[in-house]
Amino acid sequence: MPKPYKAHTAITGPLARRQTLRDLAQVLPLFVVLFFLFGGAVVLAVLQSFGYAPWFGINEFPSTHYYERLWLSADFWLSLGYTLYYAIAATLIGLVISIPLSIALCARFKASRIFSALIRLPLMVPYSVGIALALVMLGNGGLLSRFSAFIGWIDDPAQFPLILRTHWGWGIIAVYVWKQVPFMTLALAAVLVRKGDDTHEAALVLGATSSQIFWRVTLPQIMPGIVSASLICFAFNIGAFEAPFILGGGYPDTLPVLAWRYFQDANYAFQLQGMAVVVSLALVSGLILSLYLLAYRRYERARGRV
Amino acid sequence: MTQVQLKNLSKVFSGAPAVDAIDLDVVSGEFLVLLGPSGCGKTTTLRMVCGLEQPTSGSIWFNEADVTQVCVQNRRVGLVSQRFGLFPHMTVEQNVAFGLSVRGLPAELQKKQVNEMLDIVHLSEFANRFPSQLSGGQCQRVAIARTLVTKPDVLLLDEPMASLDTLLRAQMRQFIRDLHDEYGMTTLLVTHDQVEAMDLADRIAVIFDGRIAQLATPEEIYQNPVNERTARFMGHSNIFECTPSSDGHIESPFGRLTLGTPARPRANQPTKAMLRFESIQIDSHKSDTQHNVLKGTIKRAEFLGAMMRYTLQVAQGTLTVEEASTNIRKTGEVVSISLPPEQIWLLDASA
Amino acid sequence: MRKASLRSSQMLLASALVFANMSSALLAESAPGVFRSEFLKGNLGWADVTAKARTEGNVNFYYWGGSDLINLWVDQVAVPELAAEGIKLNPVRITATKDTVDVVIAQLAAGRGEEQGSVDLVWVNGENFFSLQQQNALWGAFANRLPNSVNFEWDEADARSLLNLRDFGVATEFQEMPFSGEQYVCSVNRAYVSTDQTPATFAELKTYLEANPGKFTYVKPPHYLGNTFVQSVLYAHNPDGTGAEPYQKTFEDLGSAELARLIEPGFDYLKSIEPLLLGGPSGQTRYPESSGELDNMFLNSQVHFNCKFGVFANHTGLITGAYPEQAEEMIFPRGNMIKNKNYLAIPLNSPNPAAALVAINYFSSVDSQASRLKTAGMPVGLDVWRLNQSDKDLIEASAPPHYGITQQELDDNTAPDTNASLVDVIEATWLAVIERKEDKPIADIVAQVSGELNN
Amino acid sequence: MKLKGHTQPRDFKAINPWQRLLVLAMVTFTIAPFAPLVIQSLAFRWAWPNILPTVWWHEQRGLSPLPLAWDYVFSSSSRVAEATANTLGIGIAVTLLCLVVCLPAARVLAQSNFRGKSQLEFLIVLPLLLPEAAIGIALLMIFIGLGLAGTYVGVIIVHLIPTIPYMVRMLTAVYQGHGTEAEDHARVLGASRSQVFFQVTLPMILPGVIAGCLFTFLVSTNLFLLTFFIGQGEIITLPTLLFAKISGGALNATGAGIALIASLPGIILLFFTDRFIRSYPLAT
Repeated sequence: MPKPYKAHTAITGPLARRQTLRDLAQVLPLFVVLFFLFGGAVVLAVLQSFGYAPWFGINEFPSTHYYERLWLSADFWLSLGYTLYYAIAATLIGLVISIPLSIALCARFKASRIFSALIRLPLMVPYSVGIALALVMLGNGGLLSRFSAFIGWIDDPAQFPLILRTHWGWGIIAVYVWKQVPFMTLALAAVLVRKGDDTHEAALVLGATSSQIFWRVTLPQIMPGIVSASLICFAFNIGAFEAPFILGGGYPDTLPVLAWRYFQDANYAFQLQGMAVVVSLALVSGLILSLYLLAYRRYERARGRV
Repeated sequence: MTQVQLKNLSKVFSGAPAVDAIDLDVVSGEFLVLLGPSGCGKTTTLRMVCGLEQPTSGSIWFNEADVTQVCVQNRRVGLVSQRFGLFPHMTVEQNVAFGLSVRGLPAELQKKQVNEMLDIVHLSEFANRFPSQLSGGQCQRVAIARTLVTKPDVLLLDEPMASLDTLLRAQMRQFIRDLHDEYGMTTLLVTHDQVEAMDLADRIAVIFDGRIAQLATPEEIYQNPVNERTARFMGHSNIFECTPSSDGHIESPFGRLTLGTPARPRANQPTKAMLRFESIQIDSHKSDTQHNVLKGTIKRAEFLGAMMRYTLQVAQGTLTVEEASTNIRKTGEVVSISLPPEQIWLLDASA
Repeated sequence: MRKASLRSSQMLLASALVFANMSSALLAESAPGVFRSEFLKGNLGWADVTAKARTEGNVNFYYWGGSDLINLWVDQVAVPELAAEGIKLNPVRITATKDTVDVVIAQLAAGRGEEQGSVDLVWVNGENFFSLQQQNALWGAFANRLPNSVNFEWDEADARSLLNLRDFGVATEFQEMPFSGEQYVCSVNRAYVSTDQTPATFAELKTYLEANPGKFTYVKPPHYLGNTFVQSVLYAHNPDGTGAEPYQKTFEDLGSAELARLIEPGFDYLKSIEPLLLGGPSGQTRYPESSGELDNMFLNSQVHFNCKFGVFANHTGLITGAYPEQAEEMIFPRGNMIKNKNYLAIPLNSPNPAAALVAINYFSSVDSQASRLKTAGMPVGLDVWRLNQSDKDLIEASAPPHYGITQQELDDNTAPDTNASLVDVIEATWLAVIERKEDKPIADIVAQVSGELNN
Repeated sequence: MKLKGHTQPRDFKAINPWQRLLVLAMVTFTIAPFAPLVIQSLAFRWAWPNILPTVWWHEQRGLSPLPLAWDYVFSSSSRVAEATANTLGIGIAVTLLCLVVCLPAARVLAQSNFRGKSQLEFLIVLPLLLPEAAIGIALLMIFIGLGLAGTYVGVIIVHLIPTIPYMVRMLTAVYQGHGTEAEDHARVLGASRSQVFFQVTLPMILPGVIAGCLFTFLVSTNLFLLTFFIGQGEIITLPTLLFAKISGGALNATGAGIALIASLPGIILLFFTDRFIRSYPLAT
């Protein structure tokens, strides 16, 4: 006599709906954390930028005053320009280094494991360590300047080219690149490994040269990795604070530093002004990243991959 | 012994029906094969029987009990799938014991049953290996052992031999059939391989586009497929257009042919007829007195090992013939062939 | 040391006798705010305060933690000595006092009022004190009620009380207690600058720079060190020759036009030396963003001078290796070496106000100030003339050495700070004139920036 | 016909000289700056133009009235021990919390379709776009009101914002690569949901989960601005301690020492992950 099939006891109702509910329950914590924590932050930032800060005795909501003052000042656009310049320059230099580097690290050579580990080191340490390294290496009293004096290029630290504290931002870019090349390299190496050697071999057999293989076979295949890595790095660079604060050229500062200065001012009205800076920054960053993604999607669609 | 019934079973994936109102009655202890091309809905049907998919509508019954809302853990089914789904982090022994251990069986009993089962599948010496250290056939035997040790009421096999090489496949077919005969449990097998289906099945359900096109014994389906699609799917046939006449003949590109059984379709309606490669007999010395004896020229000869396959130009059409390769003919040779009237099947155009 | 403890035990005894009727135990359990109002009304004796302080047990001390020396002193001296009085000092090192002011104000706005906050004690001065005062976030007028307030001059009639009563021109109203007194002092690298070359006035500095271009710079305003340099320039170039005196008034009292008239010669000077400052010769004048950066430039002989608030900065620079070996102090600018005090304040919602009072009283003691002077090189905040001879001797004995100058010379060249309301305008003017190189009359710039600030 | 001969047949999988040069240059760029950092941490006075310090820390040790360089770093006054403990503790707590929140969600995102899924995916990426400063300052006021500012709980919660996007992304990829085959079989074999998860899924996706955890831990331990705002100076971590040391734009011996200490967790993790990835049998 066969035993009867016992129905699932815990929940009543169709099995399919139960599964959906279970799925929802599993997504819920993530949603709650993001929605309330992150969403709360966004709402508060926007509210403050429109003049709502009763805790400082300021409530002029809704006032576009802070945006008007910000967007009408030339300083803001200069700051925005510097912010974008450092972010874009660092991301591009990072890509130019990490694409060939990731390919090189995927090649076979002695002690490749140790080299990859050493190159990964900056990824593991805080940004401020990178800044400390920039300070000891790149300053006018830094080690490079001392070596220059040692070999007789200069006889006063003032003669050493300005790397830190300049609006050219070489110091900032150096730190970004130092920190982000490992990240990009790691991301690209993962894509390279996943794609395998098949296409490379096929291209070789078809008689392509190394540079043809790179430009026409490898690069298009690792494009998704390039896009996602550069996206993350660019978004980070645009909002980064420590490096431009410590290594930047001062006024006009990048937008995150400008916001920080406003927040540090004893006058609380400036805090709201700072919020307007931060919200503007987020808007600009969101806009640029969406455009970038859109362009990329068009590229992918042209290749029939979306 | 469990009887499995599918009643009006449907599954819709994002608007498109994958399984379309299937009704199927699997006799208890039967070995039923769901045969169809990939994407026809046979795997989805199996997964619904298993409980891994929820039907959009319809119901599944095991022995007069509606199990549609019984969750997969409680259905007492066994599943062996194409990639076996072995647990890579467990040894063979742990894999086989898994179903027993999650049921809380005492360790000693587990050990005993697992050892017995490993004996049956000839894997005792591999008990402590990991799946990554086994060959494909061994992995499959582990998968079967892991399933059988739980003594499922219904055994579900989802293309279990697709990832094996040809030689192993034949061995495993024998092994699975033997196991079924020994345990006698109701078995559903999903495959797209008609040889496998005919070898194993008590009955075959041919599925196209989420519907059962034909449900019959292998012999019946082979010899009398309901439509052209089924016919094409079941082995190699010459399929040609023809027009039946009321006197038991058809007009074909090869001339007027005699049929063994009276034509089912109405006379003078164009339809299609089917004739298996191996049914055609070649004999160049025979006289022209028999039924359906024609002359053809060999255009192409293929050596298939035990068989030779010839493509013949016969009157206005071409016919493909298979013959044992004891006597190899050359291209250009003119031969006489006979088409046995009882082997010519008219296909149901409407089905 | 023995004297001080004798005196405090006398105080203890006296207050215990007078206020014996108050029950400390009762007070410890009272509702929030009772302690504050009773203390401020003068109904509590010091014994009650110390008793309540011990029941509170903790005091959260927020202070700028950027100096290893001060950190060491707090951890190694202040914490154990307060522990001996039954109070656990929790030092919280912050990078900017503004952050702590924000916390206090936001807590109050969120309804976390008296005794419900998290900050007990904050090292503060100038703008941040002004913010707290403006937002009614201060605990009350306690400074003259502490036993060790005897070490300070509170008599308004005595001009020397100014730094105790006014903080950047803002009346302290006894809501903060002097912690330390600092002076803007410059050091010179004797490896490059001989005694007779050493400038004592701004004109001499310019002469020196014309001969040695690029060998001086100052910290960039709005950093307070930069502001202070600019203020001393303005004092020295006061067209009326009245030095710091008009800069004690508020902006409203002085008026925009008058301020512009006063500061114009000073800004002319600042503009004129800009091409002579560090990087100036190559067209890119560099102002360090902090004193640490300037220290580094001084050590690496990028500049020959280093000006900062630090009476004993030269000494601590030498013993930590931060200054070049031949660093010496100099009297510059003669007569305008700005001196101010920094303070300890209690926020209104201090969770442990009694312990905070006890801690402030401890920080104001002669022993504590002497040990801090000795180990951290941080000048005393108390007024030495109020002390008895042995305490005076103790302070003098604890003082680190000076290099090339004397304490007397420093005292003789003192100038007061600028009123806080003017500081904002002057720093904004500096940014407009020097940083952004706006080519407009000073009067227009002052009017413009002051308008923006009061917006 | 004559084939055009290549100069020399070469194994295309082997590194070529240019690539070797690039790798060496990058390793130098990455590692070399640590040498002056170490020297700085051992220096008492190291002025331009000396390549090495004129006075070393150990020469001055006995003469100075206060602990110098490493003596200060290792003294309790430097707060290095406290900051290290906080950094690691917060990192572990954030990682575990993040895992608990993200693991179930990642499975759903990888394996099922539901209405609003693409919106949720968008929401998950958003924190990467908004500057840390905005999040920190905006949340500070709420956190002060809730009494979370300056507490471990507050810092841990706020660290979730930038770590969640990474964790979800990595775990979703892990689940996508893993599929559901083994789970299906386990369920058919009668395992309950928790049995499936702990006995089948978790052991199989463990390498991916650990990689996600390590990365999350890394992001958390490297966070400065959010810790700085929400920690209010009361919760100090290695990044905030180091920032306070270098924010002036100069680096002294104790700053260099703290920078080296702040690099230690990363260096240890680097070798640990390398070893881990090598020794785990499922990784290949």
